[in-house]
Amino acid sequence: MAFLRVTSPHAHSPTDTASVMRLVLYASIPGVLCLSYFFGAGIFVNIIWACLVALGCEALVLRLRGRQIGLYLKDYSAIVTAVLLAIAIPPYAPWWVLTIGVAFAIIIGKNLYGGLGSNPFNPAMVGYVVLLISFPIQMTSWGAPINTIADQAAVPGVLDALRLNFGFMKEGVDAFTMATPLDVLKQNKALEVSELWQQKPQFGLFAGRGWEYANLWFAVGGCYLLYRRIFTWHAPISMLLALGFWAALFYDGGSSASGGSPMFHWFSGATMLGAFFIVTDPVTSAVSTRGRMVYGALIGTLLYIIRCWGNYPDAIAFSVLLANFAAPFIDHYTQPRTYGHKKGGQ
Amino acid sequence: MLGKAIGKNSIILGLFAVVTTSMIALTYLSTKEQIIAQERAARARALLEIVPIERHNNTMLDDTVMVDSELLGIKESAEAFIARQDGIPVAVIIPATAPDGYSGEIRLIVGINMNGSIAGVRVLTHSETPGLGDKVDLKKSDWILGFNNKSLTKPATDLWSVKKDKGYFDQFTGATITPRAVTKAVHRVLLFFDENQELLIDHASLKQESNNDG
Amino acid sequence: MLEFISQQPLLAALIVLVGLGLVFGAVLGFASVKFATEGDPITDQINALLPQTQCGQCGHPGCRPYAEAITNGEAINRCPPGGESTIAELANLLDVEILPLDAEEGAGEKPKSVAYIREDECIGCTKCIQACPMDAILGAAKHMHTVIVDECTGCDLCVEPCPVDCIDMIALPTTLQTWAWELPSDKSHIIATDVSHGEAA
Amino acid sequence: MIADYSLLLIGAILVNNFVLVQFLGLCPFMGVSNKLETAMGMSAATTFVLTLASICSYLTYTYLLEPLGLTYLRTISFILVIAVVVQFTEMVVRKSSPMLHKVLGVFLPLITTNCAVLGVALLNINQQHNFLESALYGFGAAVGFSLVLVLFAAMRERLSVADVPEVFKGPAIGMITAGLMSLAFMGFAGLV
Amino acid sequence: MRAVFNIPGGIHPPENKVQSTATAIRSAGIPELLVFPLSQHIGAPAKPIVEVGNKVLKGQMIAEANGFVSVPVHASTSGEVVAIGGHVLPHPSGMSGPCISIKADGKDQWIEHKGVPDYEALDRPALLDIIRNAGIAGMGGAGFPSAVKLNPRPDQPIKTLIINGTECEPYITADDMLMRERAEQILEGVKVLRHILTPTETVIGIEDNKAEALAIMRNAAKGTGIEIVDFPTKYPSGGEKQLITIITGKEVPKGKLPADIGVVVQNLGTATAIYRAVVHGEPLISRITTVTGKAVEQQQNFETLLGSPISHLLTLSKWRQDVAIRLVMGGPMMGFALEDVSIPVVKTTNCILVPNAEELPEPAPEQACIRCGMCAEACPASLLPQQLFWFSQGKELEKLQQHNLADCIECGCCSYVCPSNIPLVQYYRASKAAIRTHDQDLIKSDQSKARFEARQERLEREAEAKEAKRQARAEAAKKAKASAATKPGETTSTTDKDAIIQAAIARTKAKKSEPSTDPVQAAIERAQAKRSGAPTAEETPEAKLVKIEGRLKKAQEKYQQAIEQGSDKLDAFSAGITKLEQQLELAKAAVPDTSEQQVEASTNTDSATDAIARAQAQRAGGAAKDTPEQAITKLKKRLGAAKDKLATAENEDNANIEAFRASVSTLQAKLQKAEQQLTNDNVS
Amino acid sequence: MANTKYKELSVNGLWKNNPALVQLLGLCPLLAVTGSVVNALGLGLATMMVLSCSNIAVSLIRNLVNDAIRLPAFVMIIAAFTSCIELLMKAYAYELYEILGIFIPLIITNCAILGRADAFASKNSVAASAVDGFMMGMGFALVLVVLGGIRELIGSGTLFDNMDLLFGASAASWVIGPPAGYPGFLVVILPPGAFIVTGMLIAGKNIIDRELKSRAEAKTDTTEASSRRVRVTGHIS
Ligand SMILES: Cc1cc2nc3c(=O)[nH]c(=O)nc-3n(C[C@H](O)[C@H](O)[C@H](O)COP(=O)(O)O)c2cc1C
Ligand SMILES: Cc1cc2nc3c(=O)[nH]c(=O)nc-3n(C[C@H](O)[C@H](O)[C@H](O)COP(=O)(O)O)c2cc1C
Ligand SMILES: Cc1cc2nc3c(=O)[nH]c(=O)nc-3n(C[C@H](O)[C@H](O)[C@H](O)COP(=O)(O)O)c2cc1C
Ligand SMILES: Cc1cc2nc3c(=O)[nH]c(=O)nc-3n(C[C@H](O)[C@H](O)[C@H](O)CO)c2cc1C
Ligand code: SF4
Ligand code: SF4
Ligand code: SF4
Ligand code: SF4
Ligand code: FES
Repeated sequence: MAFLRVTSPHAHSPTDTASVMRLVLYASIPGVLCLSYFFGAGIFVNIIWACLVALGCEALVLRLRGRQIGLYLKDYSAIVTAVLLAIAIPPYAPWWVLTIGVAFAIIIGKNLYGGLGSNPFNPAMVGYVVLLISFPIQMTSWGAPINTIADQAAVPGVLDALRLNFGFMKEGVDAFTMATPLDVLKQNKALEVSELWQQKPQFGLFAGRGWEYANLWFAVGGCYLLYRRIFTWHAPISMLLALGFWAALFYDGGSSASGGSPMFHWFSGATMLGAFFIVTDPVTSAVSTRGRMVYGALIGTLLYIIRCWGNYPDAIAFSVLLANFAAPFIDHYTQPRTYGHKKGGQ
Repeated sequence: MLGKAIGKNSIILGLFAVVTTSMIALTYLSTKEQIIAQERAARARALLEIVPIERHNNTMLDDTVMVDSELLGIKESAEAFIARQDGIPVAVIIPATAPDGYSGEIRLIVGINMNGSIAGVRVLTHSETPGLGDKVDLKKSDWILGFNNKSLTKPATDLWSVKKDKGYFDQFTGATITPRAVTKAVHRVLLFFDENQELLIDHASLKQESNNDG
Repeated sequence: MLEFISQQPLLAALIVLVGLGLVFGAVLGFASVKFATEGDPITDQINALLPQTQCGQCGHPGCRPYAEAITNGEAINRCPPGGESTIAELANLLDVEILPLDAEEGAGEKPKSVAYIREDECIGCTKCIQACPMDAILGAAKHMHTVIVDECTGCDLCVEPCPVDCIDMIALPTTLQTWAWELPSDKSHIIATDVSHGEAA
Repeated sequence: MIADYSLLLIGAILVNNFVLVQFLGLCPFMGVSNKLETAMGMSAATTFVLTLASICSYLTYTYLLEPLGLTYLRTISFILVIAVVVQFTEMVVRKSSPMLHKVLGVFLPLITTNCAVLGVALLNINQQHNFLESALYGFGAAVGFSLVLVLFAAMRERLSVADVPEVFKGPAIGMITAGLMSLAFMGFAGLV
Repeated sequence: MRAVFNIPGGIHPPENKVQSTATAIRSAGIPELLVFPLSQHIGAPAKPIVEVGNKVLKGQMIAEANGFVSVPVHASTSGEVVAIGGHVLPHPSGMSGPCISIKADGKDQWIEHKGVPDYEALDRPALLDIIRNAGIAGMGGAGFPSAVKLNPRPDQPIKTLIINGTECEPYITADDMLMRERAEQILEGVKVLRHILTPTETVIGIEDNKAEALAIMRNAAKGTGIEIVDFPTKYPSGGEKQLITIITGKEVPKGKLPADIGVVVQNLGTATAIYRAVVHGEPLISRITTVTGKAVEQQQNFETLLGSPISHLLTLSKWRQDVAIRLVMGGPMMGFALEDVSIPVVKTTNCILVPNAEELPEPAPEQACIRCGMCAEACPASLLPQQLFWFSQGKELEKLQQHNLADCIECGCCSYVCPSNIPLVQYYRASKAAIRTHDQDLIKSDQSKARFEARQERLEREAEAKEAKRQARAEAAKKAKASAATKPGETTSTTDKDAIIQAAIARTKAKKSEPSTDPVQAAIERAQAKRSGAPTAEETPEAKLVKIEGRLKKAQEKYQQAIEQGSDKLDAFSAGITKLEQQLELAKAAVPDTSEQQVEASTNTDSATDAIARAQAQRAGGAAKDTPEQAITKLKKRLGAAKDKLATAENEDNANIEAFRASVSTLQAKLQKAEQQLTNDNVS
Repeated sequence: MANTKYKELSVNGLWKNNPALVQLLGLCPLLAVTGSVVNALGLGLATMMVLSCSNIAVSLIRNLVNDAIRLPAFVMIIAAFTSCIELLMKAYAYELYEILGIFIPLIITNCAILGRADAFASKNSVAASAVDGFMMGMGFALVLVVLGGIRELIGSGTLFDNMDLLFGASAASWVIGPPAGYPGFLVVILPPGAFIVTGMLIAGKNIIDRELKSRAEAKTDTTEASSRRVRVTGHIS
């Protein structure tokens, strides 16, 4: 009779890493559907292709390191990375762009550090920034949302998307790309905000056309994750608050030099995706709740600074990477007060 | 003890100083001429690209005139260079700045033939996005050569903009702002030349004469 | 004067640099006397990290000499009794990379042990007493000797000199007091080894 | 005026960060970043030396070399100035604070050979800074250096327990991390 | 209603308590053989005061407290002592330790005992004596001697007495049932405690998932001034520190005890035991133990005699050995796994959990930590378990200390929630041990350094002295020429050496607080004690006897010698001899009853034991373990080595030649003897 | 004897103790100027030259200086050589000089040099120092060129572009590539790429080392390690 000899505790909660990752994937579905409504089916093609590449890369690295491949692929983390990266890049970016991005993310961003849990930088964002810097053309060619340009009958369907992404349609994307709302606002030097709203097709109800709904749905997905206690509110909320704070501070009522309203910032670009899916990446953020608040606020602040005064219209990726970089340092100074210890000291 | 340590050390260091300095100074003296020549050559190179040596026989670097105008977008007055063939001006090279690049200013020089057509445009410095806006640099693409031989009337004034704004000039894929800025700046230089042609040439000739005198 | 000097490039250069040299030499000479120090606190710190087994396996006669050697640039991975943890601490102190233990053949990390003298065989030659760096062996000439367990560092220096080979090194066994859970080891799938062409690193 | 100076500072600290963008001071950046505490000591020392050296070399250049037409001697005189400043600091520190010397120990001499110090002196001349600007630029550069050094050290402490593949352990992964950091710093482009 | 405070963290695992509360507490009866570990509490193990073969009565003390922080052990039924020796202990290590085994005679005959119903007449020391002599150690957790806890220093006035009826761990219902069925006893016990501590308030804290017990207790406590407080169910609100925070809002400062903030916490089982001890004079010989888990058919609580093997309980509750996947003493969160069903129930055994594979399956493979922070959310001590984990993995002890590993109460919340199935608590336990060893190593290395340096100094001094002496001798020799010499310098040198040894002994003595002042002896004893921790592992009494005799002889010789030399250390030697004689007596006494022990001693052999045993056997001169052949080969080998050494020594004209010669001849003699013996053996 | 020593020095400089990959010195130029082969080669050659010359000089005067002024004295020597190189480059390779910018004067501080001067030349004979300096410089330059090559190739798809800056107009045609339609991989040319590729290079060296080691082990199964144990307690009499 052999009894197990293991340390306590003997009981274990039913949640496991794979289920956490799966939940994250589920929660992204509403946002993805919304994006596909506005921008067409390219996003699906991208997501599938990205997942394939991610799994391939992960398997390759694991093989090289002599690890059990199955065990690691099953944790779904590579898929989460791939999906988030695929969502972040323009729906009709060529396949090789996505391939390079995902490979960079999975191999250099993640596995060179020892794989899941060890990477200091958010792999998806590493992939995104590498692409943005290396292939700015492909990475800034966002299609126009549905019903914005007059001569555009419909957004591309799956077949169109396949043709566009895999390069069988020459120069196809260029035809219907258009600057994103954040870009428009950034480049604007003359018009007041209200005029922008009237004159530019990019603007919708309270933020960018299409983008506002996508953000909304990502926020809904995020709240579901919050409800399922996949992460705590600290990082995302403090990020949104910081962003809102700076936006309100510099809004100046909507002049031509205005940086845009808090509403506009919250529902433009990748704000909500960032707040609930990227800022919350547990691996690369600060660890304590206090630390996560500082971390979130740092991201919100950097986001606003770069959006307004930097070269990049949206800056989720950069702000997240910068905050990743600061995370260990934040951790060093935000250790929670242990039971029985005095405040602020050891 | 203290005195001795200070004394010995400073003497040794001084000795080193003598030897090393002589070495450098001698090198300097022997390369001085060459260096000056090289520096001038380097400055002249950009000018020569616009107005090649076959078209003129003066030293443009020494044949300058100060210009200053809103139209050029420059903050302080700067030198314009004049190319002459046997004392007769053939072209002027005017500095300008496009203030509205994607990320900050773009500094240019624009060469204009005496007939008002463009001899050439070059971007001196810019901080546009690599891969996007930086194609205005000749090193990255020869888009900038598209200005050659254009003039105020060719194309017509309302076509002096990029295609996206229903103009004549190409933009880059995914980047409209940079080419738009450059195009506008070049156009303004043409306007400037148009307005100040007399002044420029006169001035230049005057200077030329005084040069000849001196 | 200034005019004149700037007219003579070589002379100017010489004067300036020699001048600078003189001034700086003087300053440093002053400092070297004024701020002279002796002793090196770091050696003490290194010594404090060494296990003080005094076994000489590092190639130095005792721990302190090795500490001095480290201060002078010797590698930090020469002390088998200290093992990995000592190397890690030294690396931490000196801010250098952690190195794998560099031991002679078969002299890797050993379990802690103490010397044990089989007293009936002991002929009282006192050789071991002289060998023991810890004064951990008691006994008088021509009488049996014995080891004070608490003082013995397990350096095994006493084993070899014994003419009748009556000294054993005995590993310290685990007791209820010293027993502890080990770090989970069943992690072959996680830590494993980075294989490279069939050769574990 | 104030705005100009703060832009100069922001530029030196973030946008044109000495380490990650301009590639200056990399040896101590890689060498003294294994431990947060040490990195902090190094930061302090470098900030001090960098600012001081920036000022001293500006003075040497403006009041000695330029009037005498000896600008070609700037490299050697700057390095001399720096070497002396560092050596002097080292002696003082060794005497007055053995603990600090223990922390900085081998690295104080390395500051002499830290490109950032000579680099800042040369860049001051290249960019024609005045006295105040030189001092500020030196200080800003040092703060930028310290910032990334300290953050990097904190990160390396974390990396030291990560399951990094054997061949990448140590400097290799450090370099790659620095690369990703530099990637992140590209986000600051255009701020000034 | 009293306001309760919230604690950070905590978890809500499935409770699984109803299964075992359906039936009333049942007596487990008397098993055939009972085993009493000498250490069922925190502190020094008790000292046996019975011998094998002794008849004992129920409630009779069989081992006495050994020091202040220690409690005695009592027989829980009448019977005969059949063994005093190693037995598998209820300890996570699964190691053996000293136990007294009693074969029950079935009569269950009480020893005479008398309680003090009017305990209020007694003062604190008297009551504490009763409690201590009743062998009471905390029954809720670690088993800390209650008499010690109930004796706060005068500067620790107790404001709040908290009785811990939380029972926050899943499955366990021992306290719950105790409250339902014996509320009166509990309250009486609390009153005793209150009398001892004179707190301003007395609170019984109970989780709100025990409605029935709460009602009963509330009812019973009416008018006693004892407050019954309920609070939301959450693991681990029963932890001492957590409970204190819940009830008082205060935290026990780091490194301090609850008494320092005027609080004492006792488990309500402990309170009951105290009641029985004080009022009825019954020592602690039984407790309530829950037997539960899906692998037993009847999940219920037993009133169990301490010392009953758990197999006894398991049989009573019809366990299904084939489906039992593990055997846990304690709850699923804090309990430890056992491998042997002969392990006895002890004072702290509140539960035996026998789950099947579906209930508490084998731990899933450990995955990488994703720093999700769930563990930090669950940690009641507000630690950062994930950081502790990473540092444990990297063996960064300093960092671990910085992150307050020491404040981890090992509650297991973090491991419970970890989605990556990391056995975090095991990492912490290992790291805590590593820190402990490291600290000890540091102390030892400091000592070693001091000794080494002292030795170096001494050598220097000696060298100087030698030099001086050499000169003196030269001088003396000169003089000797002139006048007739009486004593050569040799004598001086011997005394000199003696002095050194004496000094060393003195030093050692000063360091050791043990009563056995003979360092040599102490050293040997300690060496032997280190074997597997069991006193039975000591050498056989016979061997000891022989050895002591030998030692005595030597000491006597020494004494003789000393007398001859007129040494001034006669006193020391004679004292040594007296002691040895005493030991000899003792050892002789021990010789007769060794048979069983020897059997047990050999159960736990490892290489160390082997080595020691071999050495001892040889020393004892008798029953050599080696066969004569082996012995001869060995001797030959050794002889060879010795000869080699001699040869080199001769070649090098070494000063050691004499010693080597001596050793060679000893070995040769031995060899001859051995060979002779062999032939003898072969002949016979 | 002397031969093996020089061989060892070479192996050290080029591989075992490579200043860039192992000692991690001289990182600034290593990362800053390796966007293309020509830049790398230019600076590599300059560094090599300064390194050899200064090593010789330092070793010549090694007995002259005491500790207090050792550092400034050595620095001065190196600075002198650097200044000369700087002036020469300005005179004869002006464009390259402009591109390399402050990294030419920075050769002085290029820690590699100082590290060597301090560690080696101040204790060794002139010949040995010369070889050492040359080999270290060579090792450094090699890494520079390899890194430059990799970055140029991946980043812009060319190799040996602009060689005319260094070798005169005829070298302009040495360029290989870029393949038509190659989009470039900008990140590799930008600062992040410099770090990452260097990291890969270091890892690559580690892999090769490991391979070499395992091969060497396979060959000489067990060489008796001579005991280095030392008797702590001195001679036993
Ligand atoms: C990160 C980033 C950098 C950009 N850099 C430039 C640039 O340097 N020059 C430029 O003209 N457009 C640049 N753009 C693109 C413009 O913002 C804008 O999208 C584009 O000029 C609009 O062109 P379109 O109207 O042809 O779509 C950049 C966009 C992004 C997101
Ligand atoms: C090593 C140790 C020493 C202790 N010393 C004392 C003490 O001196 N006085 C006291 O009242 N309690 C003392 N305690 C008891 C603790 O305060 C606590 O009540 C006891 O450990 C109960 O632990 P538990 O929560 O794990 O059951 C000590 C506990 C331990 C583990
Ligand atoms: C995590 C944890 C949970 C505990 N749960 C309980 C509990 O539910 N009931 C209890 O009486 N003691 C529990 N204890 C033990 C108490 O901390 C404390 O030691 C005990 O109540 C002291 O009383 P005692 O000395 O009478 O045993 C727990 C300890 C820990 C560390
Ligand atoms: C809430 C949540 C958010 C995540 N966000 C990201 C992300 O932004 N980028 C990413 O690469 N992986 C993300 N992951 C997946 C995983 O944590 C990531 O691949 C690790 O960084 C790899 O070590 C996320 C996972 C969770 C549970
Ligand atoms: S090997 Fe270690 S323990 Fe032995 S002498 Fe050297 S430093 Fe001391
Ligand atoms: S007794 Fe032997 S093993 Fe122990 S310290 Fe002394 S010489 Fe070393
Ligand atoms: S719960 Fe587990 S996976 Fe999550 S942070 Fe804690 S240890 Fe890591
Ligand atoms: S076991 Fe320790 S670290 Fe884990 S939750 Fe409990 S107290 Fe916190
Ligand atoms: S080369 Fe070492 S600091 Fe720059």
